[in-house]
Amino acid sequence: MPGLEDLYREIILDHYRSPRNRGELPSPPAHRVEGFNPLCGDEVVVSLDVADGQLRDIKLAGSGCSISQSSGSLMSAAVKGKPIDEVRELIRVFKTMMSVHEASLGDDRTTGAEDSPAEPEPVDVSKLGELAALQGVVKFPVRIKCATLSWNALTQGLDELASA
Amino acid sequence: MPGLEDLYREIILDHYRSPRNRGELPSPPAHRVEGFNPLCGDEVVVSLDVADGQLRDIKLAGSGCSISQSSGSLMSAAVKGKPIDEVRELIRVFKTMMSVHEASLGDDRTTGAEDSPAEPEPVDVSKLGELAALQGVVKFPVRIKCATLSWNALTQGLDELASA
Amino acid sequence: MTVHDPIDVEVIRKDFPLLTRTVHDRPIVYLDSASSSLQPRQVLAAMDHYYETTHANVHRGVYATAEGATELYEGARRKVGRFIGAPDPKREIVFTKNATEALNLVANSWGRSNLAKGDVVVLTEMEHHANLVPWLMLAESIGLSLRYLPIDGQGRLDLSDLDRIVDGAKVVALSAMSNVLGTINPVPTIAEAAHRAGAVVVVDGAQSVPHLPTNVTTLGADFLAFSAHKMEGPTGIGVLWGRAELLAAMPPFLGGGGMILDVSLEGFTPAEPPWRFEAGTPPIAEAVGLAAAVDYLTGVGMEHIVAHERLITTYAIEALHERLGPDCTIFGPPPGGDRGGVLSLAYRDVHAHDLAQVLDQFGVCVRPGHHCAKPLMRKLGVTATARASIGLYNDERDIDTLIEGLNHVGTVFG
Amino acid sequence: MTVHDPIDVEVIRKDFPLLTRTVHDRPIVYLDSASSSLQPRQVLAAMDHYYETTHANVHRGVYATAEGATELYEGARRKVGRFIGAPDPKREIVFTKNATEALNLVANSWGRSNLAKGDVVVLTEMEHHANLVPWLMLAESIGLSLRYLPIDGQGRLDLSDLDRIVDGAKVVALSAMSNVLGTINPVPTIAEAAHRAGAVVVVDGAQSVPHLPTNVTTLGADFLAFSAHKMEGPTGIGVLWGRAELLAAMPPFLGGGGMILDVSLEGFTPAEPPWRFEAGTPPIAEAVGLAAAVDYLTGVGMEHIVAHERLITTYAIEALHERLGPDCTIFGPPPGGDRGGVLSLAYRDVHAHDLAQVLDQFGVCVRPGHHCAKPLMRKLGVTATARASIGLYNDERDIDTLIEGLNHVGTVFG
Ligand SMILES: Cc1ncc(COP(=O)(O)O)c(C=O)c1O
Ligand SMILES: Cc1ncc(COP(=O)(O)O)c(C=O)c1O
Repeated sequence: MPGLEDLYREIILDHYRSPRNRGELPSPPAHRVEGFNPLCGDEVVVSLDVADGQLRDIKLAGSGCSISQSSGSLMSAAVKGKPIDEVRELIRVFKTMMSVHEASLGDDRTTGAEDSPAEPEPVDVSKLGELAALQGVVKFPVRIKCATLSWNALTQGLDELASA
Repeated sequence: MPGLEDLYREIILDHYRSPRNRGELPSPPAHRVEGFNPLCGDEVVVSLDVADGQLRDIKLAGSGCSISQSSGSLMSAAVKGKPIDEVRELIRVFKTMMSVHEASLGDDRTTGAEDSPAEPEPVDVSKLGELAALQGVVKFPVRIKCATLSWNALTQGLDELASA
Repeated sequence: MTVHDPIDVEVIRKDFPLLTRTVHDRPIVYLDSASSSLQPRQVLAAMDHYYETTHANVHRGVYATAEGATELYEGARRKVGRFIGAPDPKREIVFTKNATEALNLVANSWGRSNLAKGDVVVLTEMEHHANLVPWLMLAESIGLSLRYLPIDGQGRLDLSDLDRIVDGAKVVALSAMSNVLGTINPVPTIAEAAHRAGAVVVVDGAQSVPHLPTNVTTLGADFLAFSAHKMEGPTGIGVLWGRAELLAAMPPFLGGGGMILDVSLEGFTPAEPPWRFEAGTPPIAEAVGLAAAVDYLTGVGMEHIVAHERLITTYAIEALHERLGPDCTIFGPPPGGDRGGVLSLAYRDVHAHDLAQVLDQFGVCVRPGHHCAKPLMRKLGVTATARASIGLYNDERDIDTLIEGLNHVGTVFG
Repeated sequence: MTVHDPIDVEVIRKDFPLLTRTVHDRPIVYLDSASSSLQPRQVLAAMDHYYETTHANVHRGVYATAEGATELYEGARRKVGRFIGAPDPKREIVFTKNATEALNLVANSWGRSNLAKGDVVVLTEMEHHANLVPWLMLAESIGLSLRYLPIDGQGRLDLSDLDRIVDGAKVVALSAMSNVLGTINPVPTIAEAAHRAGAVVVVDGAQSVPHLPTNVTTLGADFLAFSAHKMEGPTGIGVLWGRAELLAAMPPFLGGGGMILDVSLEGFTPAEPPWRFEAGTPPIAEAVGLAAAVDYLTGVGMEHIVAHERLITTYAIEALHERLGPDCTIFGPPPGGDRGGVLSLAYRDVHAHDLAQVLDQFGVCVRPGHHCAKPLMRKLGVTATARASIGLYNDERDIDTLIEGLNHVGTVFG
């Protein structure tokens, strides 16, 4: 039975209390994406300033729980200033850590052997830096949606920019 | 547990095999009413020739089970040539015998004391003549709808004529 | 003054198997009955007994079990009808899959045949999405004008402008009790004004029917919707009560078996209500379970349930205030006659999701979120609350554990 | 040639509590699985266990039982999806209240957003009202042109004119197996022609999914509807499978909680499929029961079920012919690969209702009536048949008792 300390690590509480890159960028020129978690009412607004294959600036607004807020803050710190493909790779690694099953909420691991999907590929947590603190969220399946909220908005924003 | 002999009395089987007043009257001038039993597909067409407060002629067409056919045949024999108020009274007595709960299919008697409605008034079966043979149907609640099919069509026809 | 509790909670709790389970090594404290109540073993036994002895499809069989199943199903209809004081239980109770379908049925069947572009529908600012989205969908489709009865600072409906707001309305649709604020709305007063204005009154009773004695006539309702799973019954069944004349004039909603009089390749004739509105195989075992739930509630006594829940609600509000002071906010009215047992809480600035997470470690089940009332959340200026809601099986100790958990939130989020 | 029965019926029967009951002092002979199957104790136990340990509303709770309930509910979705070979079980399975609601959902949501006045919808002459009335209602509302694939003298679809009939059609909607004739329709062939013509293929699998291994891809279906209560599962839940792209482009059907992304007083944004189509509290315990039923059927093996039921069906058809001769008519195809275990019977000129009544005295459950297929009845020139239908728990002795009862009909109606 996972305890609260797995979820509420110190880094997470710190980013929750003092979120980095808080706010919105003027849009245009920045690109603006909104994300909702219909299950709990959390909302996030991600503003992206992308140029020359680089995520030059990112800001987050909105409101939500400690997990969605700190995940957004940790994300912004990790991706700001990075080339887009590095950002994409980070997203991939992060979402793999979050076990990719978040869309179904109840995920396969818990419903018996014959329900199990192929094992997810192992994640090289070292690539994630401070983001690794969010690993404990996986033990609380309902909270995975909180942790991935801003990441999904970021992905959507990058996709929209790529196809624009 | 009621046995088949309660249901399939000799008079009933006789009226089933040789239905009285079979057919349709030309309409107009006769009044024509259709009845369906949506539960089993039984259909009845009742033709009424009413004049001077009297049911001068009645014919029945359609198809159905032994109970709906014999009940229709017995009804036609009982009402043909009668004054309308006598017909109405006969309908009332017959429907009382059929326990008036047929619309709900499952009727209250069988679902426990606290479910019981007020006792239905006792029926003077002697008024019913041959129709009393249909009394056994009450023990087979599902078949009550069969027994009342043509009676409901007759009632509807009289109502339509009264309000025309 | 000590108030006598007419319910012996220890006895009641023995009927609810789920209350014997532990969570994180603590006894479960179930404070989420507004989402879904627990089921007493009597309800489960009734459904098992049905499946084990009497299961068959209804309405079309002459053999013994089919007849038995039909009797149980139609008997459930009458029992539910009597429970809410329906004038004609046999014809006025439609079984649906949940309260939501019941409200969609009204909006679609009654709505599409009685409303036209520009017609006014009055709702309230505290509606559950179930009594909001169907009207928004209808508005989008045929062009209605929606008006809202506002709420005041204590979470009550502000009726100062009632007559003007309902003036010219064709429908007034409102919840009898808020699933967020616990407010018990003055439905009879509003229904009277609505009827004076010529409107039809649709009451969302999802929260009120399980917790208050209900009589559709004194309520002044034309339609009433509720769900079995919030009143100690099973999932998978809801109820629409409608006045017989209204139902009789309504076109079918879903089409299929059981709701027709005749069908050809060119068209069909619908059956009479209530069957007209029950297409396909109905929730038979669920109706049996709902009837058993009604027996259970009636056995305990709805008056006793009200009194007990009011006692616990008052205890909760007072204890939260006394022991947590300004750290804890409770939305909705203060204890009193119009205060039901739904407590939407905020604790400092900790998000509802985090509150519920910490409380879970104490075995306490509260629900975080917008409770399917996003417009109300916006009005309250929050995105979510943590909602503790009270059922007939809750007692003071449950509230004490809730407060113990909330105190621990302070420790975690310091 | 003796054919090996892969199922040990004596063992299977022990799982079905209802089969131990007697009717009129005779052991029950349940031959009405096409109306509704019986439920094995494993299904009842799964639902009881759910209610006793894990019940909570889904999707909005973080506490342990709410998370557990959500996992069970979403797990059931995936299990059902895999059972019918859905490419993307998680997103393509919508839980409804029954097969009927599933078909109404397609006609309303997909239909209203993709069809316009004059568009052609192809059905068959053997459809159940559930796959007929929703299209008739839609036709009445927006003005469709309905065409029907005819049946031949043996109760098979006559495909000689298939290409012409589906030409220009937007929808081809048909039953995979007839609930009256037992005909297993060549859905893949028809779907191919339909797709060539650009039509969407809606398959009513209410009779086929319980009795035949199902794969939506080899079937060529775009939508597939079925009900739990006909496949050893509980009442109160049905399934719509739809191709992910189609579901994604469809507007919501019912509005309420759980199907939205956002709601304001002015409008709303719907959630993704499948949740978009599940308004209100879903049939949670019923999904758990359905998952247990799928486990049960998979445990026995769908291939074994087909083989067993074919054996009993063939025995029944041959024995009825041999022992009753021309007194007994069986509608539908002769034994063979496209012959399912639904036997619509006529005995001399005795009405189906009377047949069923006499059979009831022998403990035999058969269903008299039009079986919600009135147009087919007219085509067959009857108003009703007595339908005996076979499930995995039936054996030769059940058929022998059926014949014993039919012989007695001769005595009564002599
Ligand atoms: C072929 C067919 N389609 C649809 C249905 C409707 O199923 P339900 O009544 O469970 O909605 C049935 C069963 O009655 C059926 O046999
Ligand atoms: C006030 C209110 N209305 C309607 C509903 C919808 O009930 P259901 O989800 O059972 O359809 C609920 C419960 O969620 C509610 O609280």
